[in-house]
Amino acid sequence: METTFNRRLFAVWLVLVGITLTYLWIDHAVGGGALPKTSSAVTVAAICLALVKVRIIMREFMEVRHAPRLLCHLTDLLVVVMAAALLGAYAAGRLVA
Amino acid sequence: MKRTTGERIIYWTLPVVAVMWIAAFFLFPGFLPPMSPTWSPARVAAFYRDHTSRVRYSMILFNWFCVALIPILMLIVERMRGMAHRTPIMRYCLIGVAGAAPIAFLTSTIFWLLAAFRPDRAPALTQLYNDLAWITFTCGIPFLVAICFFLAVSIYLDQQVRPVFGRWVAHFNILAAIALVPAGFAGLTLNGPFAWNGFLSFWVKNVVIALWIAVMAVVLGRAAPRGGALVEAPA
Amino acid sequence: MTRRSWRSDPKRELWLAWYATVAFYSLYTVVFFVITRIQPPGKPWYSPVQVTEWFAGRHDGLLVGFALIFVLGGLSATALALITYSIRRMSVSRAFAYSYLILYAIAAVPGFLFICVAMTVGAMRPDRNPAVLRWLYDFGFLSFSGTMGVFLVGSLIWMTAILLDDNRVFPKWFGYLNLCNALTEVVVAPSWIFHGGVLAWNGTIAWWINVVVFGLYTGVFIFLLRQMILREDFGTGPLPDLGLGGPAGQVLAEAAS
Amino acid sequence: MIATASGTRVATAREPRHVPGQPDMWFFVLFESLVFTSYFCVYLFNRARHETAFLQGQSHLILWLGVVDTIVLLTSSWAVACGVQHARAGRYQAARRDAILTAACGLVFLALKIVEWARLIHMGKTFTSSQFFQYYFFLTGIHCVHLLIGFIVLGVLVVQLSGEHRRSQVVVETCATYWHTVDFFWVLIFALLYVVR
Repeated sequence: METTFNRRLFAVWLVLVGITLTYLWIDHAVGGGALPKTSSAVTVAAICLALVKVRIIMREFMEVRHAPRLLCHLTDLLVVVMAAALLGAYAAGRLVA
Repeated sequence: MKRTTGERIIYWTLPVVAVMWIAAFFLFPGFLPPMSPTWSPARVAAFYRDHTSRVRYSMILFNWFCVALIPILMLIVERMRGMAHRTPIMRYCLIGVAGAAPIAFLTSTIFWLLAAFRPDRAPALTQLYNDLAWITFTCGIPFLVAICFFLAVSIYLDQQVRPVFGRWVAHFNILAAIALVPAGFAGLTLNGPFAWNGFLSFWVKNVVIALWIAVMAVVLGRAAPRGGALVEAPA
Repeated sequence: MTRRSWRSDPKRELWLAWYATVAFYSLYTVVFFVITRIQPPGKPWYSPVQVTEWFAGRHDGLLVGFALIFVLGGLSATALALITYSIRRMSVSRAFAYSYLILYAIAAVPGFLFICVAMTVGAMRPDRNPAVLRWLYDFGFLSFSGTMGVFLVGSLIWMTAILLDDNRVFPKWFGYLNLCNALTEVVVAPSWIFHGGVLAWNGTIAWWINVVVFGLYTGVFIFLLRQMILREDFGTGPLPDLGLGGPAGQVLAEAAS
Repeated sequence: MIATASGTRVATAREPRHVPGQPDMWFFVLFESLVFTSYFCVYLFNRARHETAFLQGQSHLILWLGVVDTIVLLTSSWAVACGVQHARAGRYQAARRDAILTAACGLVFLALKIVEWARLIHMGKTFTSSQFFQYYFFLTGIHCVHLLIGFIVLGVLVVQLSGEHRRSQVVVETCATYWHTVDFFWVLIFALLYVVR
């Protein structure tokens, strides 16, 4: 088993789980109990962390790391577009509210 | 067993279906003369109250037999195999509309039967069912037009010494398609030749459908299957 | 190009069907978006009185537009015939082709005939009881948007055939695009439940996003059907690539046939 | 360094660059991601307009259950990534075991989801009860449809790895790519439904 175990993938999994657990910490840090308060900081942080995870999954699990440059650029562009669209929609909604 | 086994049975179902259609047509009290779209809700409701049984039995007949035209259409599709076409596209076009045409008719019988199911309901609702039935019946022609059109194109493209159907059948189908067109506009007016009881939308349309079935029956009877052992031509 | 040479082109039926497909989808777009203005759809939360005003506001458009569909709607079968042909050209069972043919042949009645009938009946008597008019309004929009199963299963059948095919009739990515289109039929289902909001029949998700996906899908498949006809060699093996552009490929195909 | 069009391998010290699986699957990944992004945008826009109401709905969710969901799905992704590497090295037994492990994690995720839905519906929080739960059930539901399709994909993967004559590394990688997509969609949905405030 020693030779076939992929340390890099395990490390990636650990990082992803770590980020996921960070959410618990964020939630705990902000507090709120039964009726939590709204927070732009938490929202932006949650979205950004999720997109970091998406990029890690693409680069490592989906092996974009070894893919031709075009695919690397396309997936990076996707993450950027997602970030812009999600944060933009959130900001626009707050402006309208 | 040959590829043509049973085709003659399908062919001879046509007179039976025709008898049923004609019987149902005369049995339905709203066809001779066709009910007017200008009738008030009260009059429409009274019509279904007075003629409940005849509406029901005639429409049950149509409900049974309107889809019986599909085997005949499939027989035409089989004859099209003998046409000098490079691809089966035209046959697929015909199959694609052959099912929908009787289903549209079937839908209108459902509305008529619903109208007669509880004739004592509010007159406005009976009028609604009546309108739905007549519009589906009169305007539900897109697939009939398409059948004529596709058949005409198929015949025009069938360029061989002895075509499956004569060139005149294509011309006839084009004329039939054109004659059906006014019925599509029946919603635009409540009286005149375009209204659902008008000269164009009712008489021309239904006579053309009857004529089309008769003409196609004759040419279908004459067209012998190609490519296999010839069956002696009926009629 | 003389008439005779057009007649002797072995692809004439394919081209006729393709041009009829383009004509049908153009007509469909013009009727639904311009003449009847029934798309983007009316509001599902309208009161009976508002529905009456809605019908009054587009009385002529509805009647003329849907009359055009009543006359020419059967042309939709040409797209269906071409797609059936494309599946038959693949290295898969013909059962896929015939399933697709039957599914979409059935789909025509609930998919567009019902809305035409309901809206025509609604528009022809503007003085009808508003509550009854709203019944027709609901029937029209919901039968149009809510006829989901045939398109869902049809797309999945086409997808499976494309993914299994070895004859390269369609690129595999189009197979996956079929899955995206099938998923829009899942997304539209809540329009049967909501009277308002993003998932209603006019909602941002259930209508706008779906219509973009469907529009892209339709445009792409019409283009790919054209490519298929250009590449067709009437053989049974893999479809050749478009080596020297359209006309040259056609000459080659004619020489081969 | 870039693989040529025909995909011939260039012998260099580093791994040659190649697209994992069919490039066509990447079209799906990018296209479907854009579709999901549009759903998320609609959700975030409407959420930002009625933040307190959404937050009130959100307070009925259990954050740690979402965290467990996420970790289960991340684990399944990890397993299928390991499986791809095993298959590439020709260790098909190990790859098959990983594929089955992936499906098992997927099933656990599905079970957790059903439990969560049942709990909410039992509490009276349904598809139609509030704005937040409309989005919640829509997004988790459409993700669940992708997950169910994923089980079919994993079935293809297991069949590929089982039969000696069927094995195709391209198909293996294509299936894995689909599954990772299901995974990262959930990562986003989790952040947007459970964490944002």
